[in-house]
Amino acid sequence: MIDVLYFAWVRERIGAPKDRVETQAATVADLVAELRAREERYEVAFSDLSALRVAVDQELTDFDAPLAGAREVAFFPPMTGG
Amino acid sequence: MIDVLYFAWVRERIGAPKDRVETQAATVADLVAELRAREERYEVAFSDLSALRVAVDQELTDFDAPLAGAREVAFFPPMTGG
Amino acid sequence: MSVRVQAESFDLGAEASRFASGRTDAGAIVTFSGVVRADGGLIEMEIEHYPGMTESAIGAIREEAVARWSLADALVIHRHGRMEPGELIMMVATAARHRGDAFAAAEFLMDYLKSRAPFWKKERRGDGDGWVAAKVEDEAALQRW
Amino acid sequence: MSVRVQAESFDLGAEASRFASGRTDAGAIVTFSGVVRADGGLIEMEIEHYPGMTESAIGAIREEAVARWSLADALVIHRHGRMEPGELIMMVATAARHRGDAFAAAEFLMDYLKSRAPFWKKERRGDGDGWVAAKVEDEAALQRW
Repeated sequence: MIDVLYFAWVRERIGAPKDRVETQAATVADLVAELRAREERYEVAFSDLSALRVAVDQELTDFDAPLAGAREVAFFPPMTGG
Repeated sequence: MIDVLYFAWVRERIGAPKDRVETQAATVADLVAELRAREERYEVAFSDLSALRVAVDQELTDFDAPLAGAREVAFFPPMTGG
Repeated sequence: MSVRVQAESFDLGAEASRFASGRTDAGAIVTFSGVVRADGGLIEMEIEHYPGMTESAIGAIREEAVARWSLADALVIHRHGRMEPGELIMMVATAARHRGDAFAAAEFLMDYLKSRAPFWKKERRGDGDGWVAAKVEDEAALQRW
Repeated sequence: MSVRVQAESFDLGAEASRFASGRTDAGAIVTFSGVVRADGGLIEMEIEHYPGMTESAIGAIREEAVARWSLADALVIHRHGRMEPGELIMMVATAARHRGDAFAAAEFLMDYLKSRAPFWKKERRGDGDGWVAAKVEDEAALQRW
């Protein structure tokens, strides 16, 4: 089981801040493919990966990153701090 | 009559913060030559012009600057503000 | 505490005074403060963040700045939640022996906070809400470090 | 008063607060403060200045910064006279729409104050007094503007 978190407009499009997902996905990209297959709102949220960033266990990474051992994956748009 | 002001170690070497000088010097360099001829302490203070800066009427300038109409000339080492 | 992520407002003057006080090792202290601008009829800004990751990401950025410029100290305060035009969003402060290091480290911290700390700004205006888009130039600013 | 030359100490926190307060036009506020370092057994620093020229030189530098970076505001406070390690010597503050301008203007002000404002620092140590020599790198820093 992995916690999947969504922030900003990703959260709004999916309509929830978090899912708990049972998955055998090997990489972030595999997890994204599983999520997109779920429902229209996931398909919409993940339609343009270039507009998204991902963190695995609270570390920024990319969509090729392996998920072995991961507890938490988060998807969000480019950050706008400061 | 021109007020000639000295700051920092120039003031210390000359032993006074200010002179009032009757001069026909056309340029700052001419004034320096007159001052150097006065006394040993002036000769020492002005021995290395590359170590000095000059302001005429409170504006930084150089040793070629004309003195026509000037009321105040100041000599000092490179500034160390901030 | 050198990194604070909080909903509450903070007092720039008090923070700057505390940060600067009693330093005899660092001759140069730089602060940067970000303020909500009243551009284009902005009513309110709301900042979302990623609890847990926010603190660790900022902590890592701060450590890197301290190591890279031999800082005597560095402080980062960043708010989340709602704030109105004129309110302070965040501040950084750096202390170093010389001004070049204090300035460079503060700019580095700002560039990284802009694009690498998990905050997202939403603007509320008379004509609706909208997420602030990341700026190409903010991402580009990271290249200089 | 945007330029102050004074013997009295000043309160960084109060100055920074006052400078930043009520701004809805400038999103970025930078302050720089210079502190007397306790290097090499320094007992006291004494700063001599050129009354009259100091104010006009700093005023001109400030005006140039405001024009060049479209600053919403800029403040310079510089002390003269005697001060001990840990005391504040001076500060600058800049307010601009964006951080790049606020940082650049503050660095510009500092570079010019270092080498073009008529102040001279004398250090008093256990083993005697000495005038601080201007640094080649401070003069060189002016070239970038």
